[in-house]
Amino acid sequence: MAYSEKVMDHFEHPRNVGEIENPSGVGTVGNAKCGDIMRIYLDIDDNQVIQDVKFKTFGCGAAVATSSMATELVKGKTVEEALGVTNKAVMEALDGLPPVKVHCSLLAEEAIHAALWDYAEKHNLKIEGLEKPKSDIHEDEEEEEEEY
Amino acid sequence: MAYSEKVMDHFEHPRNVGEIENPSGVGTVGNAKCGDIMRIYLDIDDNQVIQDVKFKTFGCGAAVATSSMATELVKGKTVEEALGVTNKAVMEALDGLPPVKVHCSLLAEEAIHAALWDYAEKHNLKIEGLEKPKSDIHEDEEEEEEEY
Amino acid sequence: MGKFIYLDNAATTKTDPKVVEAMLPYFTENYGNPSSVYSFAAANKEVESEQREIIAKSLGAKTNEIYFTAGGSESDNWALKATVEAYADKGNHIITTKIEHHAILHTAQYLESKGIQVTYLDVDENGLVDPEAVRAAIRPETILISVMFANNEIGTIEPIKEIGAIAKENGILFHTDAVQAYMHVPIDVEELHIDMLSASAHKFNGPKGIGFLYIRKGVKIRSFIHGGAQERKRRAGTENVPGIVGMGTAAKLAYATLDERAKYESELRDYLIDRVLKEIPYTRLNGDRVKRLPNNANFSFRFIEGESLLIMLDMKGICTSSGSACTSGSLDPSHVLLAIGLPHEIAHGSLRVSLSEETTKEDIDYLVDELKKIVARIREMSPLYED
Amino acid sequence: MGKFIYLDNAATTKTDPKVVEAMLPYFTENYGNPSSVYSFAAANKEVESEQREIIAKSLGAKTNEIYFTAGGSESDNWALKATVEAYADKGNHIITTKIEHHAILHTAQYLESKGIQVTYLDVDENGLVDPEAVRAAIRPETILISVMFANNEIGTIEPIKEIGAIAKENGILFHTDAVQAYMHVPIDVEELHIDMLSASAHKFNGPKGIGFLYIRKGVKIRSFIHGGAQERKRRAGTENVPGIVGMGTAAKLAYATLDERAKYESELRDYLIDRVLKEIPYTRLNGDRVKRLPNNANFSFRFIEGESLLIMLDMKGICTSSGSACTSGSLDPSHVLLAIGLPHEIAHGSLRVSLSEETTKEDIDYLVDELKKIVARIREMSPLYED
Ligand SMILES: Cc1ncc(COP(=O)(O)O)c(C=O)c1O
Ligand SMILES: Cc1ncc(COP(=O)(O)O)c(C=O)c1O
Ligand code: FES
Ligand code: FES
Repeated sequence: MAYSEKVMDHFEHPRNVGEIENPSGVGTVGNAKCGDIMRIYLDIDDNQVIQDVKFKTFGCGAAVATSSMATELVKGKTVEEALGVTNKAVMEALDGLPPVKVHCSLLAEEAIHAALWDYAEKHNLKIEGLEKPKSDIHEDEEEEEEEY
Repeated sequence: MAYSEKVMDHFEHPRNVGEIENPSGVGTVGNAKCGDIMRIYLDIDDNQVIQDVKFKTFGCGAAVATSSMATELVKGKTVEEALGVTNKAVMEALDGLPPVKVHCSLLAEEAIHAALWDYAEKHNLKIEGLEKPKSDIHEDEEEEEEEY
Repeated sequence: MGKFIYLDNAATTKTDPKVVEAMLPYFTENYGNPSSVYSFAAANKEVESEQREIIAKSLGAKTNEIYFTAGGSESDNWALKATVEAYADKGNHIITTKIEHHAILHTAQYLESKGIQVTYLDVDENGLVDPEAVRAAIRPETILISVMFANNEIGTIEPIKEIGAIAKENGILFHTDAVQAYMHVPIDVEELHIDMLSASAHKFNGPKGIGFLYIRKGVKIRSFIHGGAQERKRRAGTENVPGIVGMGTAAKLAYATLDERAKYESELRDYLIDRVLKEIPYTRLNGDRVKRLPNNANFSFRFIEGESLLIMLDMKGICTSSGSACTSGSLDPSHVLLAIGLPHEIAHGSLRVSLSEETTKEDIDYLVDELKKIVARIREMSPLYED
Repeated sequence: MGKFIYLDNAATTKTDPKVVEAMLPYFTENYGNPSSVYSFAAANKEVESEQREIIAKSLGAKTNEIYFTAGGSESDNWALKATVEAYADKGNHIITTKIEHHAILHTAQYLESKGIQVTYLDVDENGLVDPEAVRAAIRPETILISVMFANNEIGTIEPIKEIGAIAKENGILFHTDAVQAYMHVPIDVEELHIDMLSASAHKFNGPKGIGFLYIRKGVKIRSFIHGGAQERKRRAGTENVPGIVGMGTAAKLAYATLDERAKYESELRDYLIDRVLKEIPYTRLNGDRVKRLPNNANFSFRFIEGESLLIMLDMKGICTSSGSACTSGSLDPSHVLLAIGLPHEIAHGSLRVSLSEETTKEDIDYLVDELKKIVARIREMSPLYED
């Protein structure tokens, strides 16, 4: 596992672990392939600014680090801005992930989307560009050499 | 090649190399498998005692050593006794040969038989137990594992 | 670098410095090709057969029944692929189990793609194969039974003797992948009716890249690697003399200490198991409690994902491994843990600890103390865990 | 022990002490299994890919086109057996030559027994394959052409570029056994249109038991050794890290000196050839005078049997080998010498001298002086020689 220093740092000292009581939105997603699960809690104020965010993750080192980084990236952002925090952005902020671990960062993106969806539903809002989250993420593997 | 010391000694200092002019008998045999050739010259007196013996060999180390040892073994013996110098006896006298080299010792036995046959023919003798030599020796290989 | 405790001896072992010392002359001094005529190299042929003899003796086998390979995977591939061809006129069915190493499983799957019928036997919750299930799976066209000696993940030792007897009774070849067992438990190929056996040197303090296949005399088997006349024409390739000397030396050293080592390691293993099961809640031991490798312990911690656990242990200087293959390209949980009936998310949180004779009680105490803290911390982070 | 002159570098080479030094830490210090999660072992994964890079660069290939194997024989077996399966729907015909190493020839014969059609091309009296003969042998169902880069007995270097171009033109895979050529002559897989290439570390001062197969990206090929996910799932087995480091280090050292070494060795080789042909009667040089490996000379002495010659040279402290396989189990004369048209008894009396960069002019002089005496002595003993 060639994890970057940033990944290791976020893994060792994950930011924003925990729960929020009475959150504005909460999202839980799982990856069907590896069986890992991530849950994100959002506290959003009336100006649609994310005031607080927490996460819980049952997953590999990359899953923990991406959760941690994702929460940092969305904190203080507006809902609209938070939608722009893609898995690519998270990975870049972590100085990259090994190829087999790219799917883990999707978990973070999807968990945030799911929490935002939950927030939108609860508050009867329509957020431009946000789709109903799937509960399970499926992703195409890296292109592989044909095998025999 | 795990040749015994005796083999190496006879190889390094082969006894009785050479030819005999006007020999009582001469025999040449070859091994069809490895292509090696051995020639033995005998000088036999009127009492059927082998007075002198010489050899020439185109062959491997074992072929040279067995030729050399075989000539030593038959020298001074009667024709009848010489018939008893089998390839087994030659090998024993050499402290054995590696399994793949057993066939080389047959060359020596057959060359002596061929020379004795030549002697018998020239002198119109019938030697008990001596058969007409084949010019080429074929021998079954060591038993081998079945291969696939 | 602080603490360093290596507890992944099932993955590979440290090459014994005595083994390296024995190998060294064969790199730069006696480097000759053993097939050569001159005495400089021919001596290596004898060195080689000395190693073969050491290994043969350790198994109750004959010297000419030991064939050197490049490791356990090659031995396994050879045993399966080549017998299937050699016995094609007898039948096209082989029997193996669901918990074999991938070197057997993927080979069997490959053979299936070539039209071979394969029965993958179930195991019980401790990973044990039932000999009667082996018997029941036999068909007239069965040509080979391959059951591993001991499992590499959960350490369960299979009833090899019983299976061997059934194979023999039915005139069917019996192969065992003994990569984890050889030099960790005593093995006698006669007593256990084993026809073929795979082993790999780096699992018993020998070097990597060398192993052997024991092939009982009389077993028909084609070459797997065709070419030169090495290994009695059954395995081509310039002999890896330093590797062979390394494996022989390792076998000699390991054989001499086998009983003593097994006793020491199994006591330490039991101490570890007892502490973990007592001190960490929601934990189970995987594999049979008694019929298990002396140096193997395997736990599942609920609500825990394996890789995180490994990395945190690594940060504390402890090397272990997980049943989860998450990290090695595939993301599926271990086929072995699934075969013993663990649900996916529990199979994910498993930890294999494999000891060596160098492991101390202090090491185990340090491991358990750290493990307690780490497990608590990860559970804290887990959305599955509601305390 | 008196004189010792090693002139059998085509059989195997001395492992460079620098290579051994580079390997040593990976036995007893960094012994971790590269597939493991913890940092202790994961570092080995990087070391491995550094070696892969060194080798890729030396061939003009990409890093992920280099697959480690246990040596030249495995590489050859893999290349042939696996492509034949992967391309079965395209055809069942392969083209090779009569002078290949047994690792190719016996594999091809094995494939014939499985229903594959094999064309074994003739060579001319210097051992050269005619590219036009390759072209003529191509059929619609041809899936693979395998022609060795340089012959291991007579040293002839084949017209690889021309053959590669023909293969490419016809959309047929091209494999070359470069075990004797790699690191002795420059090779660029792009320029020469090579799709697969076999090499073995112990032929260029690396350790025994490790080699590689270059596989161009896009070539379909199944695993030869099935099992774990190593080598991008194409070659299972715990990686032989010391071996890989040894091969990489040897490649790095050899690549840096390639041109200089080739120049030095070929000058010495030419000096040897000139002296032998001039000073020993009834002698011929086997193999092409110009298109030949820098370190190879191969002679036939009429009326002389090979083994006797080798043993006598051995007694003088000189290690060489013979074209005759008399000693390695088979008694047939070399298939290569027969293929270039030598009659049996002449093929029997051949001598291969293969130099290294450590060989000196004094060594060559000593060899020739002794050779003259020995050849005379054996001829004296030969019933075929009438002076
Ligand atoms: C041309 C050629 N191919 C293949 C091989 C086989 O290589 P190895 O013995 O390393 O398996 C050799 C050397 O023995 C060779 O010279
Ligand atoms: C049970 C078992 N079989 C086969 C193998 C493969 O051995 P190697 O990696 O030495 O090829 C291993 C170890 O990796 C193993 O544990
Ligand atoms: S989240 Fe499943 S492997 Fe990383
Ligand atoms: S006589 Fe032919 S190999 Fe010995």
